Amino acid sequence: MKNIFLYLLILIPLAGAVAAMLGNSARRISLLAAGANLALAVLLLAGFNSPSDDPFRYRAAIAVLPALDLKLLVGVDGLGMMMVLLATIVTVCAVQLSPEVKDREGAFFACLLFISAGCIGAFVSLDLFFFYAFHELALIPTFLLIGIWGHGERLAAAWKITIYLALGSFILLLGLVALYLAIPAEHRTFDLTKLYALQAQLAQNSGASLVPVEKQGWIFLTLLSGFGILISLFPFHTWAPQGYAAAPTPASMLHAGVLKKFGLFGLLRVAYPLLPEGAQACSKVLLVLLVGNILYVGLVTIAQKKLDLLLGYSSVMHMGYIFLGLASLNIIGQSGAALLLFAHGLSVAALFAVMGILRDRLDTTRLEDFGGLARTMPLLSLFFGMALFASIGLPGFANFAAETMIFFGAFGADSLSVKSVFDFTPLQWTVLAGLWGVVISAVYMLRAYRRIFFGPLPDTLKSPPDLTAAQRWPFLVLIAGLLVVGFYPRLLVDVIKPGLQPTQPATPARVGVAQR
Amino acid sequence: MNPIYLEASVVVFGLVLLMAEAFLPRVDKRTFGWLGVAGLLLVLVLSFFVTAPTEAAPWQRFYAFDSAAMFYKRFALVTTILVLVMAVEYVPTLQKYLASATPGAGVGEFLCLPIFACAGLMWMASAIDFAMIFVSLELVTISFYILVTYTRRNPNSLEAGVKYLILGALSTGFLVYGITWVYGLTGHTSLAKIGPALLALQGQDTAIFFSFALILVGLGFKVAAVPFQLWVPDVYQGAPTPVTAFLSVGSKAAGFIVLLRVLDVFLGVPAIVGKIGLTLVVGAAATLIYGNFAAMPQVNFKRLLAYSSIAHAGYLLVAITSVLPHPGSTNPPVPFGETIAFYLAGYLLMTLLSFIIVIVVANQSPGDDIAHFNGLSRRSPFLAFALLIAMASLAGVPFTVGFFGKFFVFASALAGGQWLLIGIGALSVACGFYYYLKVVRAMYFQPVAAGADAAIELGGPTKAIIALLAGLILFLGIFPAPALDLYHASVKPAVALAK
Amino acid sequence: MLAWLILFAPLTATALILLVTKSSRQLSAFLSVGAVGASFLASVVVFFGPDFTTQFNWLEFGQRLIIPIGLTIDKLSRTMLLVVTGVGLLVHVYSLGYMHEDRSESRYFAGLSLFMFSMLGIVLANNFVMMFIFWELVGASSWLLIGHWYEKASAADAAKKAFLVNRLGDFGFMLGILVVWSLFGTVVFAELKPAVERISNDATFAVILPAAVLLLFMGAVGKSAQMPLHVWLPDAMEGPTPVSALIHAATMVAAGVYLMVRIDFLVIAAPTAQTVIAWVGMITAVMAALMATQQNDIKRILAYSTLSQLGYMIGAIGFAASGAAMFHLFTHACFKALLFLGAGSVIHGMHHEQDIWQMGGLKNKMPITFLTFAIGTAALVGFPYLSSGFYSKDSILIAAGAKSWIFLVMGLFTAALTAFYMTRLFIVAFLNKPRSENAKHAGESPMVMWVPLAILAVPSILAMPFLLGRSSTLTEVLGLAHDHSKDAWNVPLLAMFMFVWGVGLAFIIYRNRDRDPLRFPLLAHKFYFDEIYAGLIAITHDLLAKLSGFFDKYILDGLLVRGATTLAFGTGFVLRFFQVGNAQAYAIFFGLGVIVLLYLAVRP
Amino acid sequence: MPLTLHDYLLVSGLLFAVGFTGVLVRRNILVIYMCLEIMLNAANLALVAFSRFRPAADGMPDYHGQVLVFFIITVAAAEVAVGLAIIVALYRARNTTQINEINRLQY
Amino acid sequence: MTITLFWFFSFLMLAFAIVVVVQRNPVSSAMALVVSFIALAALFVSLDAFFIGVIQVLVYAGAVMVLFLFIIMLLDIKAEQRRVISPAALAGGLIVIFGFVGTFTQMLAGFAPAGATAPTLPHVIEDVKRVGILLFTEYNLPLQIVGTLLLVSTIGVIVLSKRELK
Repeated sequence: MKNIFLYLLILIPLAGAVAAMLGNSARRISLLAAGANLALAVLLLAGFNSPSDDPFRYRAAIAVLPALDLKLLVGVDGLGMMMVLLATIVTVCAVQLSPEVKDREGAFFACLLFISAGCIGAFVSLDLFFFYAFHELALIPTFLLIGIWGHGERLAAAWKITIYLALGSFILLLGLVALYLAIPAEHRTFDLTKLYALQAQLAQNSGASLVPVEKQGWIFLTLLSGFGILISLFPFHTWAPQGYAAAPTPASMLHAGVLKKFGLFGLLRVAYPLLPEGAQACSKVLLVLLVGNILYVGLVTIAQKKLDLLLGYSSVMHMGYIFLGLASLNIIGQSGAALLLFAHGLSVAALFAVMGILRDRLDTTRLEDFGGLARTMPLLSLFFGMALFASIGLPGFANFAAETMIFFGAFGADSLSVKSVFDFTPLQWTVLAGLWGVVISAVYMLRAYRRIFFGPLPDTLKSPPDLTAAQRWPFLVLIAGLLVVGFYPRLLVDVIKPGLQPTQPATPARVGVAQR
Repeated sequence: MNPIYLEASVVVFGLVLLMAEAFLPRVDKRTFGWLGVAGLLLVLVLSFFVTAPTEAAPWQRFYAFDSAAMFYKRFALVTTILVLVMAVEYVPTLQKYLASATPGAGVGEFLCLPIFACAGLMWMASAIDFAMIFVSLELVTISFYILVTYTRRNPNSLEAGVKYLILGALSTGFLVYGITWVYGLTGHTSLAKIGPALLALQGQDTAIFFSFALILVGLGFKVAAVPFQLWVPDVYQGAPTPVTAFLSVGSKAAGFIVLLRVLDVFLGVPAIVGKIGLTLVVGAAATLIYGNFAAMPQVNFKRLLAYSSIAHAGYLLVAITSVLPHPGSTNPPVPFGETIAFYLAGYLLMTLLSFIIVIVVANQSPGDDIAHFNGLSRRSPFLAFALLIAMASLAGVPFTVGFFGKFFVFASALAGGQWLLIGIGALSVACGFYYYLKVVRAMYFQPVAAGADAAIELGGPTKAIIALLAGLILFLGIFPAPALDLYHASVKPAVALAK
Repeated sequence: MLAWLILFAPLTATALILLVTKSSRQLSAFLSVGAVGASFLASVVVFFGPDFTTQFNWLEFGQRLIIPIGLTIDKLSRTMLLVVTGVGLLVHVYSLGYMHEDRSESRYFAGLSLFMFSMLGIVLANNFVMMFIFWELVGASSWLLIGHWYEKASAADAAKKAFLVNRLGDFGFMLGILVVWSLFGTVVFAELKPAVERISNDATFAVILPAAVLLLFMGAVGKSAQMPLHVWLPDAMEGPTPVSALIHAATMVAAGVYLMVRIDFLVIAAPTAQTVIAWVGMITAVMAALMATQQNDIKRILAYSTLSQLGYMIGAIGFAASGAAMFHLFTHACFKALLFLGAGSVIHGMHHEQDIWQMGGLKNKMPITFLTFAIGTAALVGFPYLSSGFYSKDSILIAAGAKSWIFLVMGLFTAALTAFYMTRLFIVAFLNKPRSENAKHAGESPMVMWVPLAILAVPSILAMPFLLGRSSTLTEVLGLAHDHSKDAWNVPLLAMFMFVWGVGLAFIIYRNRDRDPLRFPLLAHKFYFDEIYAGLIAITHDLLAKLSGFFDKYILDGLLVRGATTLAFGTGFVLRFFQVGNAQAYAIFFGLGVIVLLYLAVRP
Repeated sequence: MPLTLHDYLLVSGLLFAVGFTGVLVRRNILVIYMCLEIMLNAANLALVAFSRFRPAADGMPDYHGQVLVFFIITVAAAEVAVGLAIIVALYRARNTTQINEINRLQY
Repeated sequence: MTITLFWFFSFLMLAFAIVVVVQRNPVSSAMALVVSFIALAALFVSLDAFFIGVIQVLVYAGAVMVLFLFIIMLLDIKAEQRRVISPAALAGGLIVIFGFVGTFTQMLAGFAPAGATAPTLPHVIEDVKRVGILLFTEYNLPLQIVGTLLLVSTIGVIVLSKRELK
C-alpha cells in the first residue's frame, strides 16, 4: 500500500467534513479541503503522463473481505483521472459559490464534502463493490441538503430524488451482482482490473466472453436501467429537474455536474467493457430512450417557464448525447461521451451557479420576472452566456469537441455504404435526432438568455448587484476549463483514450475511404 | 470450560442478582443493572474460552455447541447487555408506570428477568432436540409475557401483553402439535435422528409437510413472518421500550436459529422441498410487502420499528430461499447461515441503537411518536447524528453494516434465481428509504415543537455506548470480515475428540 | 506562422479586452483596430506569398478520424483574406467614430474582434469541421453584435432569431459533413477532391452525393440567408450599422458562398444538387428584390438588396460558375460595405433616424456621404462599364444564360428591380426636399467615418476594371476568362437595358414625392414569411413543446411516478387495516394462514 | 374392529379443532385461554397415542413421548399462571376481559 | 368394551369441550373444561399411560382449573350479557375450522401408520419409574430449563398481580 494518494483524495474531503461539522469556520475549512484536493488531483494528473504499461496508475488496495476477494482497490486510468479532476474542480467552485448559510453551517459544508468524497471514491474505485458503494455515500447528504437548505418544494423534491435514486441504485446493485454471478465461478471477483485482464485473455485465446453471451443482454439491461435512473435517462428523468430546482446551489452543481456523471462513468467502466455483446443487443432500446432524452426532453425544456427547471431539464437532455456516444460502441463516440462528461460537468455547474446567484439576489426563478439584467450584472451575464454557449455546443468550448466526436463516432459506427438517406442505420437516424436537438437546445437557451439578460430592466427588479470579487474566480476556473479543453481537446482525449481502447470491437473498413 | 456452563452461569448470576436485590433494598436499583451488564460481559468473555467436552454426555443430544450456536449465544449476550443498558436508562419511565408504593420497587425484577430470558435465548441457540426447543422457547416466551406487561399501569403495555399472550399461546399450541406429529411420524424428537427417519418414510409427504407446517407456524410467529406477524406492531408499540428492543432482536434471532436448524432437517426430504420452497418464497414476498408498505404511513416511532422488524424478517427469509435448489441455474445452492448471521448482527446494532435513542429522547419528550423527534438535530446533534446512522443502516446505505447485510441477502437471492423476491425487494428497499428517512426528516427538517425544545441530557456511559454502536455500524459497513469470522469461529476441543 | 498570426491576432484582442482593458473603452478600441490591422498587413504579405498549408491534429483516432486545425493559403483564400481583413479594417476604423458615444464600446470591439477571428477561420479552414467550428462562432459573434443594444427588445429578438436560423442551417451542414465523412473517410478538402473524382462516375453514389451536397448547402442557405432561411437578415439590421456593413453585407453572409466555392468539386459531381442550388439562388434574388421595393428603412432596403445579391452568387454556384460567384462576392463586399457605411453615416447624421421618408435632400447636408453613396449605388445597380458591379453581375448573368433561359430571365428581372429600388432609395433619401427636422439639420459625419467611405468607393468604381485588365492572376483564379463569342445572348446589352428601365421607372415614380405612391402589401410584408413561420412554429414546435411539457408533468411524472408512489402509499395504508387492534381478528388471520399452509400440505 | 391409532388421532384432531374454534370465536379472554389449554391437551392426547402405538425396542410404549407430555403439562401450567396474572392485571386496569374491548393499539 | 369406553370418553371430552366454547358463563365453561379434562385423563388411561392420566387430573383438572375458577370468582366476571360470539368472528372462525378439520382428516386418511392397533405389552406397566428415570437422566437439561421457567413465571406472577409493589 505504498500509494496513498488516491486514498487521500477520498479522505481529505471526509476529514474536511468532520472538521467542518465540529469546527467553527466551516466555510474556510471546507474550502481548504476542497482546494487541497484539487491541488492533489492536479499533481496526480501532472504525474500521469509517465509512460507505463498499466492503464491504471496510483494503484493501492486494502483487503476487506478476502472470502469474496473484496478489497478497497483504487487506481485511475485516464478516464478516472479526468473524472477526479472534474469532481475536485466542481467541488472547489461549489464550496466557494455557496450562498451564506445561516443555519447549521457546519453540516451544510460537511454534506457537500461528503458528496464530493463519494464521487471521488466512485471514480477511483477499481472494485465493483466499492465503486457502487461510494456513489451511495452521496444519497443521504443530498437528502439533507435539499431538505434542510433547499428552496421551493424542498420536501417533495428531497423525497423524490432520494427514493428514486435509491431505487435506481438498488437496481444497479442487482445488475452488478448479477454480473458478478454470471462470471464462471472460478473467475469470480469484484476486481475490475482482473476482470479486464480475463476478458482480454479469453478474447485472445478463444474469442469467448467472460460473461456468457446469452446472459449479457439482460444484465446489460439491468445495469442500463440502474445507471439510467441515476443519469436521468428518459423516461426515468423526472426526479432531476425538480431535485435540482429545489436543491441549494452548490448541491445542484455537484449533483448535476459530478454525481450524475457517475452513471455514465459506470457504463463506460463496467457495462460496455465487460458486456460488449449485451451492449450490442440492447443498442436499439438505448437508441429509442436517448432520442427520448434529446428530442422529448428537449421539447419539454422549451415549455419550461422557470429558470431552475429549465436548466434541470436541459441537463437531462444533454445526457442523451452522452448516451449517443456510448451507443456508438466505438472509440470515437465513447471518447466523445467521456469528454462530454467533463465538459457538461463544468458547464452545468456554471449554469446552476448563475441560477443560484440570481435566485439569491432576486428571489425568483420565473423567467417572466426577469429582464435586462445584462445592464446591472454584466459579469454574471457574461459568464452565463459563456456557460450557455458551452452547453449548447458552441465551438471553442469542450462541449463542442465532445459532441463532434460523438456525432462522428455514432454516424460512422457501422460499416457504411449509404446509398441514400433512407439507407441510414438506426444509429445514424439517432444522430439526425441529436443534431436536431442541438437546434432545440439553442432555442430554449437563447430564449432564456433573452428573457433574463436582454430587453428592458423591469421596475420590479431593484437593480441587483453584480458578482462579488469572491464569486468571480470560480466562474473563471469553470469557463477556463471549458475553453482550454475546447481549444485543444486532445489534452484530455489522449489521456482517456488508452483506457477505452482495448474494449472496442475492431472497426470495419468502408468503401471510398481516401488513401493516405 | 464446558459450554453448557455458560447458560448455567447466566442463570446462577440472575439468581444471585435477584437475591441481592431483595436483600439490599437500599442500594440504587440501577446498580443492579450495571452489575447485570458486568456479569453478562464476563460470560461473554468466558464464551471465548469454552472448549468442547472430551466425552459424550446425555445432554449433547439436546445441546449443540457448533459455531452457529456459539455465535447466537454471544448474540444473545450482547443483546441482553444492551437491553440492560437501556433498561437502566428506562428506569424513570418504568417507575412512572409501575404500581409501586415505594420508589424502586419492581425495578430489580425488571433488570433480572432479561437475564433469565437471555439464558433461554442461549439455550435456543443450542437446541437440537424438539423437547429442548420447546422448553427453551417457552422460557423465552414466558419471560417476554411478563416483560411486555411489566409496566402494567400503562394501558398500552397491558394490552400488548394480552395480545402477545393470546397469540403466543396459540402459536405454542401449533408448535406443540407439530412436534407431536413429527414425533408420531419418526418416533424421535432429536433433529439428528429425525432427518434419516423422515427419509426412511415412504409416501408420507402429506403428513410430513403437515407437521412441518405446524412447526413453521410456531416459528413464523417468533420471527414475525406474514401471516403470523400481526402481533408485532401492537406489542412493539405497547411494550416497555427495552423489552421491545429485546423482542425485536433477541427473540427474532433465536427464532431464526431454530428455524434454520429445523429447516435443515426438512429440506433433507426431497418430496416436500418444492412445497417448502413455495411456502418460503410466498412468505418472504408477503412479509416484505407487508412490512415495508404498511410501515410507510406510521407515525409512532416504535410502531415504525415494528413494521421495520417485519420487513427485515422478510429480507432474512429471502436469504433463506436461496438455499432452495432451483432449475436453470448452474450455481450451487448458497448456504444461508452466514448471510443470516451477518444480517442479524447488523440488525442488532442498528435496531438497538435506534431503541436506545428512542428511550433517551422519549424520557425527555412528551412521547415516542416520530413527531416528538422533530428538531432533534437542534436538541442534541449527537443523538440525531447517531440516529441518522442507524436509519441509514436500516435503509441499507453503503458503508453501513445494513448495506452489507442487504448485499449478501440479495446476492444469494440472485444466485438462487429468486426473481419475484428480487423484484419485490427492490420496491421494498425504495419504501424503506421513505420511512426511515421520515425520521431523518423529523430530526433535521422540522422545527422543534414549542415547549419541548430543551437540550437532551445524556449520561456518559450511555453516550459511550451509543457512540460505540454507531461506530460499529460504520466499521462493519466497511470491514465486515470480523463479524463473519466470529460466525465461523468454532469451539476448539479441549482434547482431540476420539470419535 | 503568418497565417496563424492573421487568425489569432483578433482573438488575442478579444481576450485582452475581456480580461484586461474592459474598463477602458479607448484602449479596447485601439486594441481591436490594431489587431485587425495586423491581420490585414499579414494578409497582404500572404497575398503575394506562395500557397501553403499548415496544420495540427485537433482530434485524432488512428486513421479512422482525423480532424485537423489547418490553415490553407491558396488562390481562393488569399483573395478572400484580403477582402475580409480590408473591409474589416475599414469598418473597425469607421466604428471608432460611429460607436464613440456608446458606453459599451469595449464589448462592441470585443465582439467585432471575435467576429474577425471567426470569419478568418472560415476563410483559412482546410477542412469541414474547422469550417463548421468557425461557422458557428461567426453565428455566435453575430448574435453578440446584433444584440449589442440588448435593451431594445427588437434588437434582442433579432439577435436570437439570427442565431437560431443559422443553427437550423448548421443542422444540415453538420449532417452533410457526417455523410461526406462516412462516404470518403476524410473531412479535409484537399483529400476529398481526389476521392470525389474517383467515384464521380459511380452510380452507387447517385443519390447520396447530391443529398450530401444539399445538406452542406443548407449551411450556406442559413448563413447566406437564402430562401427560405432568409428571414433573419433583415431583422439583423437592428445591430449597429458598421456591424451590418461588415457582417451582414460583406463577410459573414458571404461565407455561405465561400463554402460552396470551396466545395465546388462536390457540387459539380452532383448535378441534381446543382440545379436545386441554382433555383434557390435565383428565387432568392427575385423575391428579395421584390421585397426591397416596398421597404422604407434605409438599412432594410440594403439588407434585402444583400439578399438579392447573395441569391445571384448562390445562383452562380448552381450555374457551375463559382468564379463568377467569387467575383461578385468581392465586388459586392466592397460596394455593399460602402453602402452600409454610407447608410450608417446618414443615420449618424440623422440622429438615428432610419426611415427614408423622413430624410430627403441630404445631398447638400452630407456631400461626401452623398458622393460615396452614389458610387456604391452605381456599383450595386451595375452602372454599365464604370462600376465593378456591372462586370461581376454580368459574369453571373452570362453563366445563367448558359444554364437556362429561365435563370437569365430571373437574373435580368432582378437586375431591373435592383436598379429600381436603389434609385428609389437614392432619390427619396438624398435628392428630394428634406421632410423632417432631422433631415434639415443633418450634418456630415466625422473624418474617421468618411475616410473609410472614400477608400471603399475606389474599388467600387475603378478597381475591378483595372484589376481585370491588369491582373491575370485574378481572372485565372476566378475562372473568368470567358469566350463571349459562344454566348447565345448578348447579356451585357440586356443588362444595360434592364438598368435603364429600372432607373428610369424609379426616377419617374419617386421624383419629388413625399409619400410612397406604390402600395403592394404583399411585398411590404415580405410575402408574409415571418407571419407564416411564426404560425408554423406555433403549430409545430411550440405545440409539441407544450404537449411534451404537459405529458411530462401530468402523465410521466404525475400519473406514472407519482401514481406509483401513491399506489405504494395506498398499499401501505390498506395493508395496515389488517392491524385492526382486535387480537381475535389477529387470531383469525393467523388461522387463515395456517389453513393455507395446511392446504398446501394436502394438495397433491 | 379394534381401536386403531387413527381413532385416537381423529379425536385429538377434533379436540384441537374445538379448542381452536373457541380461540377464534369467543370474546372472553379467560375462555379463550381455556380453549388454548384444550389445544395443548389435544397435542398431549396425540403424543400419548403415538407413544403407545409405536412401541420401543423392548415392546413397551415409547416413554420419550410421555416425557414430552410431562414437559408440556408443566410448561402449560406455568403459562396459565402467568397468563392469569396478566388477565387479572388487565381486569384491574380496564375492568374488562372482553378481547374486543382492548384495541387501543391499532393500525 | 374398550372400544365402547373409548368412544364414550371421547364423546364426553369433545362434547364438554364444545360446551366450553359455547357456554356464556365462564364459570360454566370452566366446569365443563374440568369434565372434559377428566375424560381426557380416562383416554390416557386407556392408552396405558397411567402416570400421565394422574398428572392430567392433578395438574389440569385440579390445579389449573381451580386457578381459573379462583380468578373468575376473584374478578367476579358475569355471564356475557350480549352475544358471546360476534358474527364476523364466527364466520372467519368457521372457515378456519372447517379448513382445519378438512385438511386434517384428509391428511389422516393418507397417514399409513394410522391403521396400527395397539400392540400388547410384554411387561407390567411401570411408567412412573420409566418416565422418572428418563426425566432425571437423559432429559435432565430440559428439566433444568423447565425449572428456570417455573422460577421466572413465579417472579412474573408476583410482579404482575401484586396490588402494590413494595
